[in-house]
Amino acid sequence: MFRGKVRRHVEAIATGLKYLVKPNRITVYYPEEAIVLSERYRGMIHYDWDKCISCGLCAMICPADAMKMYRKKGEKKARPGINYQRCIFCGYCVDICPTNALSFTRVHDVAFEKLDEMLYPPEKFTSEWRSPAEERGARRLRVVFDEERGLKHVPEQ
Amino acid sequence: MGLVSSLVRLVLSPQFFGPIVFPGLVTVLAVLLSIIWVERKIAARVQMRVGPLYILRPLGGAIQMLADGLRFFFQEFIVPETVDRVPFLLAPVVAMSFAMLPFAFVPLAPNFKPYTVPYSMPAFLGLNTVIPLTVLAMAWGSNNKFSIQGGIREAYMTIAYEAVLFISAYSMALLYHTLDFAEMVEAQKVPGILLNPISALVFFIAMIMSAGKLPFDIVEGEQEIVAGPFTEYSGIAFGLTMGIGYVQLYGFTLAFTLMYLSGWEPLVAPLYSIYPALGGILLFVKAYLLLVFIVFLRAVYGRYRLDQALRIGWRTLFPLAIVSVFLSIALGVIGVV
Amino acid sequence: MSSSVMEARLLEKEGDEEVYEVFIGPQHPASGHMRLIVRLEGDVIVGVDPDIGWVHRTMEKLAESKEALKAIPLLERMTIIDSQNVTIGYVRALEKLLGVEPPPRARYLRTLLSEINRIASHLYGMGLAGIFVNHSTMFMWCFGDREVWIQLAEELTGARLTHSYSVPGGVRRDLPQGFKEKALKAIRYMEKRLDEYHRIFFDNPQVRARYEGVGVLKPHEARRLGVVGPNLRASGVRYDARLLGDYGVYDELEFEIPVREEGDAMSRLLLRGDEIRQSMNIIRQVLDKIPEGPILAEKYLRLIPPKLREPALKEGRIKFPGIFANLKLPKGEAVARAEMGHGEIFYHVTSDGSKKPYRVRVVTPSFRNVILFRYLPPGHRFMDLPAIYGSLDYFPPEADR
Amino acid sequence: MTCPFMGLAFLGRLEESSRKAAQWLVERTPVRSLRDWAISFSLWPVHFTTSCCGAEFAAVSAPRFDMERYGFLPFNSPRQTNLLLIEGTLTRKMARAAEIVYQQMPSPKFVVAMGACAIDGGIFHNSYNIVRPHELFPIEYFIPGCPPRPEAVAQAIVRLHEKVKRSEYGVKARET
Amino acid sequence: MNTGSRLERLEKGLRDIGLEPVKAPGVLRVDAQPESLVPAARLAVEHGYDHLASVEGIDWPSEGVIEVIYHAESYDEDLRGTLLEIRVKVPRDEPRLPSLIEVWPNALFLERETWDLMGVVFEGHPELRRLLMPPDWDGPPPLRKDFKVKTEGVFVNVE
Repeated sequence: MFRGKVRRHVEAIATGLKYLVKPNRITVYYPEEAIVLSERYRGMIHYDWDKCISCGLCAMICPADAMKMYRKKGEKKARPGINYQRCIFCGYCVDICPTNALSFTRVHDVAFEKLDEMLYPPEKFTSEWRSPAEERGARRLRVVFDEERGLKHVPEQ
Repeated sequence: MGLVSSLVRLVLSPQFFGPIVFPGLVTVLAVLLSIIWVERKIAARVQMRVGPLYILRPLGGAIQMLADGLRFFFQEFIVPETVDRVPFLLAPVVAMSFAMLPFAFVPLAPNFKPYTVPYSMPAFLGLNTVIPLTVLAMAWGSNNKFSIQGGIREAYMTIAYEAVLFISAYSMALLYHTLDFAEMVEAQKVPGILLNPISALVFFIAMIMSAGKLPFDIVEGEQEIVAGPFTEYSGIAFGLTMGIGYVQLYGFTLAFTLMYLSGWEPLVAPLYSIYPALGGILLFVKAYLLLVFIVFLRAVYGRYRLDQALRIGWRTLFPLAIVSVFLSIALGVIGVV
Repeated sequence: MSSSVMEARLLEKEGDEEVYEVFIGPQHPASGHMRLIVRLEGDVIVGVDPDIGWVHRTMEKLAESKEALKAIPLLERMTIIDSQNVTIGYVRALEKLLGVEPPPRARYLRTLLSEINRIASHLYGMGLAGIFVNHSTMFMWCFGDREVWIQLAEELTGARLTHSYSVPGGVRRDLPQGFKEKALKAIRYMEKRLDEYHRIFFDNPQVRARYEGVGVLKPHEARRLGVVGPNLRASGVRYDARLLGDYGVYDELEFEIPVREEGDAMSRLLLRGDEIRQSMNIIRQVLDKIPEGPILAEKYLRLIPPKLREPALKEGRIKFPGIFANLKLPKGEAVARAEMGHGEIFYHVTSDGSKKPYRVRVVTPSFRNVILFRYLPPGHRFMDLPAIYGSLDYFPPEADR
Repeated sequence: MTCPFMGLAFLGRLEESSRKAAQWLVERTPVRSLRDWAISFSLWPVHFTTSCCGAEFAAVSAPRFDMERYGFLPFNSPRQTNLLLIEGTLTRKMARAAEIVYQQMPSPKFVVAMGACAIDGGIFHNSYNIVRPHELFPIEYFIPGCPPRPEAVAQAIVRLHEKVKRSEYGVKARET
Repeated sequence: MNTGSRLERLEKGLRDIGLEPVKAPGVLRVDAQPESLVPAARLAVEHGYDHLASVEGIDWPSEGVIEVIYHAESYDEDLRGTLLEIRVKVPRDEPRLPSLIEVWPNALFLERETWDLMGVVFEGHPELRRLLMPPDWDGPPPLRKDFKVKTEGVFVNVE
């Protein structure tokens, strides 16, 4: 009993020391480094003005009422605009879009300073997204699964 | 000219140099700043991450604690209306002062001790016993349920570890036939830890308990009582309370080194010839490594329950401490020392 | 046990002058999003009143106000750390109402994600159990290793936590390229890590001292209190909603339901480790056995215009048919139970024949386990409260909905 | 802890006049930039989980994203912290607690709203039990997403860190 | 005791106290009256349904009733595939039911929640306090159908 306890104390300390000597760090040095998100990542949404047929399905299926059809006075066609104050990135709008006018970008690391910056009416909705970290010149890292270390982050070629 | 030289002499005199420069105030601050960073870095390393880094990238964020300390210093200091102001404000300062005082009794080399008293070991330990009282004052002054709980825990813990700490230290005094640190070091032909390992183990655990470090950080038990007696403190006062444990621990590691790891022996003669206090560097290195090991334990252990810690104190350590006394007497009879 | 004895432990005595009340939460290092009103006599707990509802986001009401499909992402927010398992019950209830059955491949994929989520959820619980006794290494290790499974789920579904993966009739994404190798690597890594967990945490005498023999729940008490999940199975009751064979492909796979007899906090923790091993076993089998075929029921698949369907299927995803925006639920009701990481979740969906469900009743595992906060701590020391809380793996947003 | 004369400084701050003097001193450029440098590397969020985004908040301090690199250390009590992260939905009941926590924090203090729910309610925008945090607190950054990726939280913290370092904070707090 | 027999005996017992159990896939459904609720529940406990999975209220304003549905569950191998569903209708303007906490202890929080969100009073329940709603909530019980949440349209008009 007593010896078992001592052995377990020693084992616990030895395990700690093992990791102290040979650490298994998986930290990504964000914002110096940024992970390249997986192919199908559901990030900020991009809107293709020309493909849109104004069917309104995206606004109808949006669970958070973030997507709205903006109807301009005098214009017949309403176009979708998104409100990132509410968007929950479920991707239903993209999956239901019958013309693939909506698509995911692989950018999700954004923060805003003002509330109205987060409103994206149709015109602004078409703008391209770039990751702020990459704009600052972050190294892009690919995630690799590894038996020894769990996750490894290797620079993208 | 005369003024400058007398100033230099004053600074280099043991009475000033010991408490103020090394191992006292200045070194304490340096240790305080570095050890918390070391603790966070070690924990981070074991825990698959990096820890503080960007503040000083080339040194791995070594001045992290400077930022935290300055932030505490400049942050608003809130004195809640419900507190008892005098103990609330005074206790951290008193605690820090008493945590600093024991360094006046730490010798650095054979003939370099700030205060030449034959009882430096009991004086050192005795000064440390004031700190639990100040913690009680903080808890009482804070007038907060969590603080009072923490204060009661501190009181319980104190009676559990203090007797053990003293008895195990006195067993070494019995072994060396002296109560003075310097003479103890001289008496150690073999490091004390080999002569009386039981006493060393007991003292080691009791000093972790005393400083409230894991696995015995019961007084600050954040998962139950937020920050214990320090819950209501903000700004610089919290910075002080956070530092007390580390200062105390640093003092204890010095004492441990003197009693069990043969202090400054083997003495580095060339350094000693330049300036006697430099001989203490080896002492400091040993103590610091011990300190690093203790803060490393944070990465391995959680926290014991209060009653378990008390049981360890009374049922395991106390008999062991008594055994260590007899062991010392036996060794004395055989005539090892 | 007669229920009056149980009541005596569940209900508090009033008007006792000796007790000392401590409020733990909502801002407290060990509270999460709830408050425990702890009544102490000296250092001994005489009563705990769990004050929940701090995260009550009115999901049942909002689910009534939305079209049926929109409630999937809504209900997912109850337990974002276990989002596939929390929605699968609702999707099953919808499928029963609509009369669709998912094709075999979709059922396999659902099972796959369910188990990945279960592992992540258990790691979350184990990590919190670590930090509740101030064992920060366990917390960090569990959260670090959880990233492996989150990454897997992300590559499968496209989101870290909120997958919204199952839809009535199937799933939204097919297996990506090279998924099997990645999953197998993750499994092998995790198996090694579980041993390390044992060395530094589960077998650590300090942790044993804190968790062993604390908060013992006897089997008959667990039954009468309706406790679910690992907390139930650690008390020796072999019950798991996966055994019902209502969803997924669990009846086609070989796996065990781990059961432990002690019923204390330590066995609740160890049981999660056992379940992680079983989940990895299930993932292995799923990846071996998964059949080829469509991932959405034929009924909906043919509603997608072929021009859209083919390229999307080639990419390994489906497009929603337009009908999904206005899915009409036939009149009736359906009950579904599913096993989450925290325990069994219960759905009862009533429809009056409109597009919106008339009533969605959901009883979550955490809500059923909240009764244990009343029942287990009395008689323990105050410092045992975090240990008991940590071992229950209680997730407040799930209980409060 | 860092200044040997701290006893003086902190006794002085008790009195109104010395408080003003200290205020004046702290607002001088070298002192102020030193202070802001220290604060920017010592953003300690209070341990206050308002909702399920707490799961991703934990991931921010967990090994993979480890924001402790910036000195970001979740801490126990509001008295010792200076950053309040609203992690997701704020219900009516929780909003009252959040206000108390905010009041108990010593200034300078910052608020970051994390997740769609903490901005405009997200998917719960029409619920009867939620509060929009920007009506209660001066919020420095909003992080969209449900839940936001840990990188997004890290992005907000890094930007807040840089903002504090440039001494550009507190504008919002003064406005409201 | 072999499979089914316990369930059949429960059915028979329910018939004996004048109730009509109906079998549906995975559910044994019983429509009860407020008076026969407690006997039915006691019978269920005797036959192995020893805890509740859910207490639910459904508001039917058109009929002027609130339907309270109890789902009892068992962990035993022979019963776990079937839930026992007891449905009781109470008038909407004065919904009162006896509390089942004596029979099923885990009704403690389930009934309290139903009182909180649906306004059904369970007589004999020791603590009908607010559980999920804020303590100062003074509106109607939110899950009733006359409590409306606002919904938004799909279109926005802009200049």
